Amino acid sequence: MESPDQYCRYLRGKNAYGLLEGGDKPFLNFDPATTTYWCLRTMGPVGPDSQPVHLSACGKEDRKCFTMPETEKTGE
Amino acid sequence: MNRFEYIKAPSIAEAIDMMDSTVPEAMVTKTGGSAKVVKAGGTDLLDLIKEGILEPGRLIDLKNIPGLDKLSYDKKNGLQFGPMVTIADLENSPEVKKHYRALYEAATHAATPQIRNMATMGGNLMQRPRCWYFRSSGHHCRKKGGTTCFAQIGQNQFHSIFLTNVCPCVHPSSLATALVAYDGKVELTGPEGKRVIALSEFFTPSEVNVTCENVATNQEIITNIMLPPVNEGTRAFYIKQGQRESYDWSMGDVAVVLQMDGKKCQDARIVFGAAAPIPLRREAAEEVLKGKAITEKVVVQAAKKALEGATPLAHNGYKVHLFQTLLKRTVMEAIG
Amino acid sequence: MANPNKKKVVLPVAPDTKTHAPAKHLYSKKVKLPYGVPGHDLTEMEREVSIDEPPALPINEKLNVIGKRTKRVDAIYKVTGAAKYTADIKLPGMLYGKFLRSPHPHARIKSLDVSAARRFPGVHAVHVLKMEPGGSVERESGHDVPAETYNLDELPLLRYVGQPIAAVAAESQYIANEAAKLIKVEYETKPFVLELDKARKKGAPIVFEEVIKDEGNEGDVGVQAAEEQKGNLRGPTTGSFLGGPRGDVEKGFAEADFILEKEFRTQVQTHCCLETHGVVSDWKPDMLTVYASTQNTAGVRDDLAEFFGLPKSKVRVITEYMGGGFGSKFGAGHYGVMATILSKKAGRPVKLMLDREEEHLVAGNRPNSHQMLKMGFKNDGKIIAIDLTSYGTAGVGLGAGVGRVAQDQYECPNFRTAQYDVFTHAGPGAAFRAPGNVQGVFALEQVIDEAAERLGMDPVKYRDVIDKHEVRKLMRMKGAEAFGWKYKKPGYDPGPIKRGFGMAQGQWTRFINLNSSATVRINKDGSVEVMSSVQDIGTGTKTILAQVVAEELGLMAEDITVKIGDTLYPDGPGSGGSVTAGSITPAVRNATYKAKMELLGQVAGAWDVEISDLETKNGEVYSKSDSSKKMSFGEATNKMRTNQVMATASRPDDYGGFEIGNGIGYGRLGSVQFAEVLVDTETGFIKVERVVAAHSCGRPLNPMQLESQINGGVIMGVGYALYEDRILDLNTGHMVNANLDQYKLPYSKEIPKIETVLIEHYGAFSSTDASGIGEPANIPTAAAIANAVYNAIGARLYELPMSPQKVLAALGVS
Amino acid sequence: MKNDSKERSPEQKKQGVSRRAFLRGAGVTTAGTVALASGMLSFKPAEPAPAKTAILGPGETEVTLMVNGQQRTVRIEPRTTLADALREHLNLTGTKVVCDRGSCSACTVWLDGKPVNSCMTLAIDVEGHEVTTVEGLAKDGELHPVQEAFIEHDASMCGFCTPGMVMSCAGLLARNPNPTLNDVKMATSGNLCRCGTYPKVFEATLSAAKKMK
Repeated sequence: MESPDQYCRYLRGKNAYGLLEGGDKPFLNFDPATTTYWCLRTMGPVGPDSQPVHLSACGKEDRKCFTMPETEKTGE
Repeated sequence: MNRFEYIKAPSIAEAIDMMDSTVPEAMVTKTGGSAKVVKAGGTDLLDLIKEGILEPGRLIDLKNIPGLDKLSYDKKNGLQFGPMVTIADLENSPEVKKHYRALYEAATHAATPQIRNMATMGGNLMQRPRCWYFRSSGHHCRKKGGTTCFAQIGQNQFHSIFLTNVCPCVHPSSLATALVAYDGKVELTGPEGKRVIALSEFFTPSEVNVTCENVATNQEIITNIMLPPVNEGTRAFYIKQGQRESYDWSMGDVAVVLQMDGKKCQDARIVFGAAAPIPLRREAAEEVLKGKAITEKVVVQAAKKALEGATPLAHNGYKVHLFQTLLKRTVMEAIG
Repeated sequence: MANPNKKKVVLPVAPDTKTHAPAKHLYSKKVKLPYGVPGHDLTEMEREVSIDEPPALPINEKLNVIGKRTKRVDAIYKVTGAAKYTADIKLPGMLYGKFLRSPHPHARIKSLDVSAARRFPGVHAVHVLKMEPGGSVERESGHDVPAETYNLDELPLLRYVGQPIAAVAAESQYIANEAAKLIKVEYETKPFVLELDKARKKGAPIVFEEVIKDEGNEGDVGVQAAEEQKGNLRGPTTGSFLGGPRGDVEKGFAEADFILEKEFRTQVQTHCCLETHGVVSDWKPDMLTVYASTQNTAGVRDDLAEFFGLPKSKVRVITEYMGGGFGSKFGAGHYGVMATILSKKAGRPVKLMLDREEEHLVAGNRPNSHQMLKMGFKNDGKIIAIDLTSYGTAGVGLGAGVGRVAQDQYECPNFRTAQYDVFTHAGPGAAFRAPGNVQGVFALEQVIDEAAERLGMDPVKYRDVIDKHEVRKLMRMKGAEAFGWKYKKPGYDPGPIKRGFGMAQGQWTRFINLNSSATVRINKDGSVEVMSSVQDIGTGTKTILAQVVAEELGLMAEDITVKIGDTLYPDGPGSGGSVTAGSITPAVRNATYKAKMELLGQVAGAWDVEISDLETKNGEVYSKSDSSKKMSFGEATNKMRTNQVMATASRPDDYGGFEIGNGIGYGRLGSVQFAEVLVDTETGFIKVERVVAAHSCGRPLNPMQLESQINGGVIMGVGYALYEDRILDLNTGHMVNANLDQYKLPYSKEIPKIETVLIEHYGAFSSTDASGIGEPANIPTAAAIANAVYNAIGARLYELPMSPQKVLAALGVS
Repeated sequence: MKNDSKERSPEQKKQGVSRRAFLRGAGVTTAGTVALASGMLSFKPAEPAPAKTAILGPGETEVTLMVNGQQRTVRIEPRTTLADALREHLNLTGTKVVCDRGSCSACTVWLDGKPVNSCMTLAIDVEGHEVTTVEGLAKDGELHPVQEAFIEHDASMCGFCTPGMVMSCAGLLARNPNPTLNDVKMATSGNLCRCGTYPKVFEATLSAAKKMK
């Protein structure tokens, strides 16, 4: 399962394992093998398009419910 | 939990007058909050109500009726106790511990210390099976008046290996295993008066009545439980095997009461719990022991015999082996 | 928590495997920190750190509070019943919520009618979950707004028993429960599949139908698309953050002197938190306040803020006490969002706690696994190739991988894995205390045990050959000593009840969360507070924070007031993945140090000495050069110009940068456990008599609490090994043991005698150099028991739980 | 829910006197201070209970409980469990409900000194009996030795099972001042702890027993 370059704004994973590394190179611990995912819009493991939520599935812009991360919001 | 009315019965006679249903009946025919049922310790009753499978209209509480919580023992008449005697009362009775070892062992291994303080013996004998389909409001099984037995075709690792045709639940009372082994009797009081029947007759197999585990009618209350006296030659023991040693239901339990004349076994009563929908006497195995000196070899023979006719289900074949071991160990422990 | 909406975040497909260079600091200093294990190989490590960092802490022996057995600061509230959990919260006007959940494992809703529930006396709000539950909802208190209508195609397909459909809020829990039942639903049931083996076969009912990728192409999807989706199979995952495949596995097997190829199965385990998942949500126009039973207050706040479109500043989440999470209590949850929607609709606070059955069905579980592990060995014991194929199901969710330990626990040049997720019509899995590793170790460590036997080696000594982890070697040594380990041949015990000994080991990556901050406030009256949103989930976070502050200020732990579990305070880490101690304690120490410096600056001014001449110890502030200059801590704070001094600090990057990559598993959180069991070969029952658990977690902060957590890990492992099992009825899709009566957990008599061996191990990583213990304590237990069972009976059990049925079957008895 | 006439059962109507009417007629404002109709024994009734039996519920009815040495009057439906009465009506939330079926003993309180499951006990059933909750264990500001020992030996983690554990262990020491490890295990054999505090619970209880001597 390949990870996309960019993932949906509403994808959440249990990344409580935390950041493996800090500084200017954050590594988000989204281990595709063992971590569970949920969609913030449905609060469950199934997206609003009735498809499963996963790191490998929630990055594709051709998924109907995909939402771009808000890049402007923070002005960064 | 549905809403219900509540009344404290002042006497047995009035309680009988007030009640119109047994719990099993209330679960099959008197649904929708119309049944008036009696309540003793309430531990099983509340469980059924919380699961939503029993919706009583009124609980008639027996707790305030004086005299139902007495326990007495004498050499001539044996042990007698009222229906409101708790499991803890049996556990704490020096007479039970001294004279009725199998019952004592059954009492100390039942449920949790908290439940033993609450659960009464009347309620214990009347409690409903723990079959997880029966206990689930999502499964309308035969015991609740439905037409399907979900256990026969489903998850049955803790179910019975005998009398499995109609409903393979196991009787939940592990104390009953010991009481039947002691040839105990119950006194039932109804509008017509009292009747005394052997506990071995009290429990009814599913083949006879799938919706109810005993013969008590809708206006009968257990008012006394009696065990015959024991003597020097009586040897008894009880072993329960749960998946856990702490609080757990029985996967198999065995009570043995032997009448010994020196090394020779004159009479034997062997009862299996959690093997069938009723506490199950194993007469054929008893016959093997009778008249013989009890050796390991004889006991192994009896154990084999005891399991003849077993019809295990898809997931509980292990019980056949388990019961053989338990029977062997219980007999050996009984004769010391 | 990482917040993906901040900016575009690029995920590395395979993370950098190099060790990163130390962070650069504008002003830095060099400090020498303890490094290694006291009494074994303790030395010093010089690190360049920020000028703001406090001085190096010496080893525990030289400290007063840290490393000492310290009573839990909140124990008194727990033993007296005064501690208030989310389940205990009662707000004025509070309503009680209840869900209506799917009774079917796979169904479409044909019709839905909530009118009877809305009309039911005492009901204040009803909400139906649409595929996408809306954040803005009309107020319906008093039912003066028209009933919402539900377009059937807006309602989600039901895919597991327990899936939420709708919920009500009413004046009492009884009313809510009754009202929820009054919601009328007609279902069109569909075929379903529950078993891993069946779900991955062709022709099985499909949990997720094909995706319609291109709207213009809708008429054309069908067979082809479904094939692409591979039915219920997803994957395979071939790597993890530890890297991808390496070497040439086929070549490795060709070079092997012997190959062991075994199949293992593990069951679904449910978390069984004593306090169920739930919240009390209080929607007010100016602030949303949520009491949550969560492992991550900041995460719940972030979720709710995003969901309801609120600024984070308008959401406050509080977790004063919480009754267990074990990995399952992250995020706001469907219950958190539902309670908030209901509160918004009703205009009153709403309490929505799951009941025990719901807790089993929908609050998460440890996915099961079917692992095919093939390992090639050389005659000197070296592992030459590992190939792991695994399947696992997290129900309608994903995340059933198990491969991290096989990938990384032992040195092996050739490694390959394919891990598949399999969808079934069951409740979603969730992270559960060392997710993946517990399952993986059950397989890996049994194969290692078999290899040792094949090689004629003591399994402890064999691991010395193949395990590069230095500290784990020490754990094996000390653990074996405490256990009285003496290897005996399997099945040596002649009686029907056989004794056996076994051991296994595991590992957990040392994670930290840099988004961990705390504020320390010193008041004029001498009282001291530490504040962070980090929560204490029972591990003892409050106490270790008090210890760290107390050590720095020369006070005692009980002198410190710990205010945590509230997002009013600086963000703390979520408590999961064993990150908490390693993440928040350096932040707390640094904040304390900063505040202390401010305090000492004022004292130094009054005494006219240098700050560096002042020390705080034993409740006093004194001058190191002039013994006449001495005052109590309270006298010193009384000299402050302001009523309080206060400082906030965040977790800096690890001193020396963070290690990552293949070497990561050789990091610090190894665990080695030894088990002694009795197996009754005539009944099949196993009793675990004794466990020795040898662990390291960096600098131990509070050995007493560490023992407790290790006990907990072992006991949870005993449950996993012998008893716990989610049992689904294959005909109805219901979990038949969704209670604490038939879902069997260890109770008092199942508890082995547990002995803990703690290795104090310094890595010079941070100002406290502490790490967590939650995960590692749980990882090797089931494998150690399995190896001990094999040692007892000479027959191996490849499937969990090791029930009497399976033992008898392994013995060939029944 | 009001105990109004709509909810009166036919029997109540027949009897012609609902509990409320009785109260009004008697001109008393607080229940529990007078001995009411039989079956609703107040504490230490001045006279033997009258023979007539009252049907209570299904709506709310006044029940007087003796909790931690104090008389507390609550308005509850008969279906209300003791655990609910304590937690929801008396704000004694130390008693926890975990399994709600008597399988975990988190809700343990003492009824006349004996540990019982308050989740499987109807509140209305314990009128006339003494209830002790974890909040009532400390006396005169002094913790019970078991509570002290739990703190000393770190016998609580998340703390949710702790009140039940404390009540089980203190209950054991009340009836057996010289317990063995096995006795402690027996006494807690119905108490579930998911965090795994058992070893420390055993240790603490044995230590408390020693100190109590």
